Amino acid sequence: MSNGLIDFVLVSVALLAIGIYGLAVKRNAIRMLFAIEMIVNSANLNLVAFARFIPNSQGQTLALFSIAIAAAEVAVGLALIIVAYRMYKNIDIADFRSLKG
Amino acid sequence: MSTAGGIIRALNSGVKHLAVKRFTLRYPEQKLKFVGDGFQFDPQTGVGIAGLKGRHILFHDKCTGCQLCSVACEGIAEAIGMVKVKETWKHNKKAIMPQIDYGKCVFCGLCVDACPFYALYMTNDYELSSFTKSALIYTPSQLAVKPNISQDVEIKIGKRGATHG
Amino acid sequence: MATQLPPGIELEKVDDRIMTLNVGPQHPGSGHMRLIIKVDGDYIVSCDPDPGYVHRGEEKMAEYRNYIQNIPHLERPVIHDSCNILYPYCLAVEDLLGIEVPERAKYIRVIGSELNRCTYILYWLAIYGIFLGHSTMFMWPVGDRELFIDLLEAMSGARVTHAYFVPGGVRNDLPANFEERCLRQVDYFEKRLKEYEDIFYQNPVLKQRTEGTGILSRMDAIRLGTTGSVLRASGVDFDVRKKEPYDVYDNLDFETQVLREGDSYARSRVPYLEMFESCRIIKDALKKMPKSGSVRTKLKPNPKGGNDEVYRRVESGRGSLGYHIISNNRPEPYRVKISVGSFRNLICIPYLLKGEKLGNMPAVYWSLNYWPVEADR
Amino acid sequence: MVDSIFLAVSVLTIGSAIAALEIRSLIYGSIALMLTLSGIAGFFLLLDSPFVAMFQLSVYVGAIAVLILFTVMLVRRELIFNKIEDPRRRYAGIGLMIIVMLGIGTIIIGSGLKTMETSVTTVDYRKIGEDFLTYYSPALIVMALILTSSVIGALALARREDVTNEQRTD
Amino acid sequence: MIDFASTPIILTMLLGAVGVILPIISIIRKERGSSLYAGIAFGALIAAISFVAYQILSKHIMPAAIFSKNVLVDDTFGAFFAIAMLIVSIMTTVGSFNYMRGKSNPAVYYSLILLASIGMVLIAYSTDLVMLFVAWELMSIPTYVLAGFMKKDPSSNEAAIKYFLFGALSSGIIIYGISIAYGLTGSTNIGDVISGFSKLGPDMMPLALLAVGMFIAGFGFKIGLVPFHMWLPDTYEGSPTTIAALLAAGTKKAGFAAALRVIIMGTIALNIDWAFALGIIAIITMTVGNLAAIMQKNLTRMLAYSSIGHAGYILIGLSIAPFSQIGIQASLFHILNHAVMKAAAFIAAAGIITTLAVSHIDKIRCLGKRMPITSLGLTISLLALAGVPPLNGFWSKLMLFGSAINAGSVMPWAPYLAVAGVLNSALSLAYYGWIIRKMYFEEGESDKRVKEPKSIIAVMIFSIIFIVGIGVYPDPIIEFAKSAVPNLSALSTIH
Amino acid sequence: MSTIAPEFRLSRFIASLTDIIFWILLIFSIIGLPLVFILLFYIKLPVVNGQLLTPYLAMTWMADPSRTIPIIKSLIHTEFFRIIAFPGFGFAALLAAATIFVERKFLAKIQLRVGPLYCGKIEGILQLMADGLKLMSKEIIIPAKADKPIFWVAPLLFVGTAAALTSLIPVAPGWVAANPNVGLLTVFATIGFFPIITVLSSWSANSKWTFIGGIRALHQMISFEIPLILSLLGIVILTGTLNLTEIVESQQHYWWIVFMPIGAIVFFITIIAELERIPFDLPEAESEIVAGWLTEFSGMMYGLIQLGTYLKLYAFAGLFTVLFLGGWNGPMVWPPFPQEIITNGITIGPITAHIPGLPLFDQEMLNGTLWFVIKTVGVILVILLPRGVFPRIRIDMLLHTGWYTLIGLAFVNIFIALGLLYAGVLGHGGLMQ
Repeated sequence: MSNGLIDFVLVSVALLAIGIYGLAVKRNAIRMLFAIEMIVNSANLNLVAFARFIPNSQGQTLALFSIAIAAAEVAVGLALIIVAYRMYKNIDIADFRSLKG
Repeated sequence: MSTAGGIIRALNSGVKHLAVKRFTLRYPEQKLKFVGDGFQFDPQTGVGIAGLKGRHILFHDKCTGCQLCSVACEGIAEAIGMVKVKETWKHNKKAIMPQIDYGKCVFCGLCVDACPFYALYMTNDYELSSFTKSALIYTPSQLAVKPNISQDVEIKIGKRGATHG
Repeated sequence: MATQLPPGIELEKVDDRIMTLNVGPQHPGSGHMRLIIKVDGDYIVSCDPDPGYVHRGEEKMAEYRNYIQNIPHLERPVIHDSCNILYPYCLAVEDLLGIEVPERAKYIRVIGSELNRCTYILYWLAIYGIFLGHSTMFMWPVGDRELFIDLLEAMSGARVTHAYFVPGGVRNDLPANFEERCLRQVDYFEKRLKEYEDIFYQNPVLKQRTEGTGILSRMDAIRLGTTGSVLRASGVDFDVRKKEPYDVYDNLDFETQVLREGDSYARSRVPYLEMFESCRIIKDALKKMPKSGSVRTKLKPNPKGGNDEVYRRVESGRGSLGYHIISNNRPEPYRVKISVGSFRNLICIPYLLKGEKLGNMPAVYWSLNYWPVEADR
Repeated sequence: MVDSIFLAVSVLTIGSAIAALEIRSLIYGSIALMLTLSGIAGFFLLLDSPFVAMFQLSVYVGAIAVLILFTVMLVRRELIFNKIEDPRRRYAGIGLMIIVMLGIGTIIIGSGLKTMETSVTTVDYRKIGEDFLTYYSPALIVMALILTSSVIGALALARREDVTNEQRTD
Repeated sequence: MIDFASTPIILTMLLGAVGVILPIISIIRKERGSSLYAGIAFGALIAAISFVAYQILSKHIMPAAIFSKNVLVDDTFGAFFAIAMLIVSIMTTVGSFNYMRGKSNPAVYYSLILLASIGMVLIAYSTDLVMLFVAWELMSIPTYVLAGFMKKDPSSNEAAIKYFLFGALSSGIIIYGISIAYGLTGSTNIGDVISGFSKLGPDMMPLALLAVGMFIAGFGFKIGLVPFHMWLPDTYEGSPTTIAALLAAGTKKAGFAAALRVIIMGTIALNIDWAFALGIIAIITMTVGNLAAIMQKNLTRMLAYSSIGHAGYILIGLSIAPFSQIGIQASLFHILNHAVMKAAAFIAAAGIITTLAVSHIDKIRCLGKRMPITSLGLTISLLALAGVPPLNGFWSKLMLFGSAINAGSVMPWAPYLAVAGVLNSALSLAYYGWIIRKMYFEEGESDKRVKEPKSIIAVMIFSIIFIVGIGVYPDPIIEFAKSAVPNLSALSTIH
Repeated sequence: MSTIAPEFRLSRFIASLTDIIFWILLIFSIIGLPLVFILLFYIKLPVVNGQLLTPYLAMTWMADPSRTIPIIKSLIHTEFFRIIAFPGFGFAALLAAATIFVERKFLAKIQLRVGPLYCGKIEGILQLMADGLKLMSKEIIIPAKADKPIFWVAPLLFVGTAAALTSLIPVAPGWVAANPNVGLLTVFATIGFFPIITVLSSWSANSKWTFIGGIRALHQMISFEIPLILSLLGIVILTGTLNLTEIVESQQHYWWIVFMPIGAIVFFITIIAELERIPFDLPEAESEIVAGWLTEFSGMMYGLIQLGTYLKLYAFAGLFTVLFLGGWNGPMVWPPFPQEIITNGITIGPITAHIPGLPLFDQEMLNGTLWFVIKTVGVILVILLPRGVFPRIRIDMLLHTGWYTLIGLAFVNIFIALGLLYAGVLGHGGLMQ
């Protein structure tokens, strides 16, 4: 394999940065969820890359945990978004204005 | 457990029918046999004679041009029109005979009931398709032709199911 | 700018959960009609049947034709039950014109009517099978229907539109060795019918699917004015053949099939059980029939009815079917009113489908024994 | 060969990640997110970890993407076009992205990661299973509880109580 | 392999089994009422806390350990947090008796409280980053649902969505930090990570700092440190008030447990001067929280800002930790105290909201006559929060500020932390006193006594006894906190 | 005369033929021949075995088996051949085509019909080709407000995913297009793509019927994926591997269906549901929702979906064979290749042809393929049988079956597997080593 570890880590950093950009700019709840998924995935990519280069299996194990947890998180988040949609007929969190602060 | 039993019974019934003979009539090769030569009518007794209500046959030597068939059809399908024929008959002074439009005919056979002179019967011919609508109009001379048909298949009931054959 | 609505008209409240489905007229599960179904998820919120796509004005057309010419027209609404829809017409016209029917003709009419009832029920059952996704139950009844169609064709000369019953009897006598052939085929058919039990009526999947769906209680069935198999499946023992016997039905040996559940399964099973009774009637009638004799009373040409009105009804495949004919001294009837079972069962559709699952729609709809063309006339 | 595949996969991943956030239609955004996740799975394959790659595909594409699509389809069609956001916030976001990218990037490039050796031995997936059942077994139990809580929580949230299934009149 | 008879595993099994069984019971029995489920959950929590107490009293558990070869360690540090978290859970459960009556899905509600409390307990016990992360998520995911549990209420839903987005972001950042820490050291065990960190070369040091920074950011979201606090008031105000008690008193303290396990040890291993930065954050956090709290008109929102301020107080102890053993001890003591005080305050607010349906401060005039026991409990807890002498808040604040002054010998800037803390306490007394004045000294529309919910009364009585009791006789708890403090000086000898 | 069927005249037909031939000859001699000569002038013809490779020589070689068979043999062992032809797409498509024919005749037999009869003289064996031609020549209609890119791509993706699934099935020892180490997990990952494609295509058509059908398909696939995975865990526990080839090799003595009949039944029901076949064909319930998610597809797009469906059918039946019925294992019934042909060559009259490189396939491979095909076709027939026997079930019955009955049975199966393992019946020292 001719790619070094640093290539994968740089890709992961790029994904992390894109995720942070999305969280900072977007106000659509589903898009923000996308951005969070990207951050989690960049961490997973990091973990598996390190696990390949160290090498041991703990990184892969942690990546598996992280993937499963992300699934659980997304399920709860989407349920919240659906409830919000039923109430507001909208999923833009900038339009959620019942709490002032 | 009754559910599983029912499912097994249903599957068994399906599999059992793999051995039953096929019932399908393979139509263009096989043709069904009918009773008699077609629907006929006896005006004396007022009762018809059983048979298929297929394409008509017109006996030119008996038709008097009385238009009763056309009148009978008027309220039903308006398929029968009276046309001039070239041939001359003693009993048909006006020289008109029925011409039938099979694009309109519903094959009810009431024209046969109306004919008092045994001139109009129905035959076993039912394959009347054509490419054009005008070809479906049968002139008196076409109606006079006796159809040549071979129909020989019947339903046969055997041990392994009924078949056409 | 919102346009001003006329007073009294309100726009429907928009709820994005409710989806309106137009089942029909170009839908494989509708027949010649439209069901406007509103669904919430998989549940039907409301169902609005919209018949009338095949209205032909048969009743009006009958006012311009004499009593004989009406025969091919009046059998059109239900061409696969054409003997039964002509039967009350013939009875009514016989009453109007005062015609006596020969004994043998009465038996022949009963045989024809029962044979035709079987073809109708088989056709209905085939469609019920394919509505439930059971393709074998489409093919088998359609194949077995051929037996009866052949018998009817031998009797009357036509496979579907028989135009066989006329006021005063039937149009022609039975062909030679018809009895033997009929007995043979009916016996075979009874054997075939028993095969339906295993694959269809006792099939646990079908039972789970149709049992308990679209329950019509006994009181509701009476209150809504349903008739035929729908009524009998709800536990009401009503059959015109028993209650007001016409022709020779009071001589024949048969029973009325009644089930108490009132669900789709019972409604689909009552016609099936009735086919056994029909076979029984046919065999009994063939035995009791006079072997020879006249089959048609000769009429005057263009008979005129008196100043009179008559109502006669028979039990058709879809329930009681009646003709109300008024005449006023003319060869044509003054008014013909057909009262059909389909139209009376149609009222159940919105009642039964509300709150039902969308998957139950075909099962409930077609179990109501509804034929759109007959309902529209 | 590996380099070109790596390049292609990273272009796909990062491009579709940007598309997932920036494309106007939310459905296409979800599809782009699916591509991103599949690209990550491709990286895992490049890293000789097929087990994690397939797990990623089955969980993310088989479950999460379906959930997201389902949600996007449940919210109405008119709403899948999001509003154009405030340009100032947008520039601030781009600035933040560049800062994060350059900051962490310089740290990483300056660090000793690039001298990390490539090892030929790969980890068998059986080792992962062994890990799960020995060292991480309490975490596995807790994981089960997490999934349970998310399922019952999501069900309790998403179930509608104002619509009852017993709408029958009789 | 972990010993399956250790305290955390038994707690997990007990609470987890009950938490999973509750929804199943609700499916089978189809019971709509909530008291059955609340009773079961209460029993399970009481069993759990008595088990932990038995373990502590019979001295079956080892003193506070820094790391172990397993993912979980059964030590006094964990037990201390377990006691605190379970007390909060019990108070929430009892307080919800009345709150949940007539609401939908009671079984799910109590089951999620149980599951979340497992998560909070396990965070304190875990010595492995994977375990820590998984327990963190077990704490977070049920609370996302609980925050949005009132489905008909738009504010509850909005609170939950904000909480969810920031919580998911924080867990994403934490896992990124974990990935870097794992990449640098090749292990996920905290002990191995720390010793690995201490052996890093200078070229890897920025990456290790990045990892620690990500941990601080990730945990800081949950704790409510100032740059990461913006979701907190909204969430505490919008979510069901009993759940706000759980969030403020429970998950926040669990965040401190994780921070103590990870950040401090990690930063000690890195041997860097991070304390000053934490001190700055502490001052900003407490000032921002208290200043914002003054301006609030809503009771729960005010309590939310006050809890931000208290996060600042606790952070004082953390920032001076490497030089003063007593700092962490004080932090632990304040964590326990604040958990009870804040939970009591929030549950009192919940009682007011459920019975009178008001949360605006102007509407609670004359509450002292209308709901005497609730307002007494609220008053006591508010005074304790402000640090009025005979109550427990006084002792822990005293220890915190005292340790800060003490540390002045090593760090010259440390006494300023104490000064800021005292000033802030004085500031906070202003708005706490304002509420007390509204309740007792102003004329309201009516002074007719309303029936107070029994469950709220029970919680109030418990918290009054706890606050006053510890205020009068704080020694055993201080001793317990002392035994729960890990020996950090042993840690600094690693390298 | 009528314009619909113009009269056929032989003279006109022959005239038109000669016309075409004349023009072809003219164009070829004026343009084509000079081009060929110019090309031959510039191309350097290779010299093989001392002979100049003229086109004539190349054509004689093509008829010489001693030269062509080694080339064919080397082609057979390339990856390309494996993916395209033998264990991969071509083989699967052939079996799928045979399946369609068998299904129609089989169903017709149950229903006392005849089935396809006229096309191809013998019992309508070419009916499928006729249908394919019809579909290809039909117009592809796209709804006006459809989301066109997704609508176009969805059928292709469907076929592609189904083909990817078929490429994972080992057919004979060593004969598999792709043999990943985590084969079973790859199967799950691939199956996970189907719901997305379905729901996307149903959404993109912008029709209520497709949307309801797509949502139904989604429910069905998602809720049956769980018992599908759970029912196979027993095998994974007992074999300790995820590799499909190793799973087949572990069944040399006993098939897993002997030990885990419950798992086999659960897996069988789930594959019927995943394939959307009767009684689980709710997504295409024509009496309720027209044609479900296929409503708006027409022409060759519909054909592609059908192709994908039957490829999927083959893949699942093959999976069942591989996992539960021992794959290619079976007694050796294929006759060995006669040794004389290899050593002495074939004698046809006066000529003896020596053919190196024979046999093309070894005996084990042919025998394995034979057993695999027999078992797979058997499984396919059993999958087809319910179509003639059962009505369609309702969505709540389907979900109840999936979530309660099948998942419960799958857990029972897992416990049976664990029990077998701990009781020592299987594993070390047991029936199988």
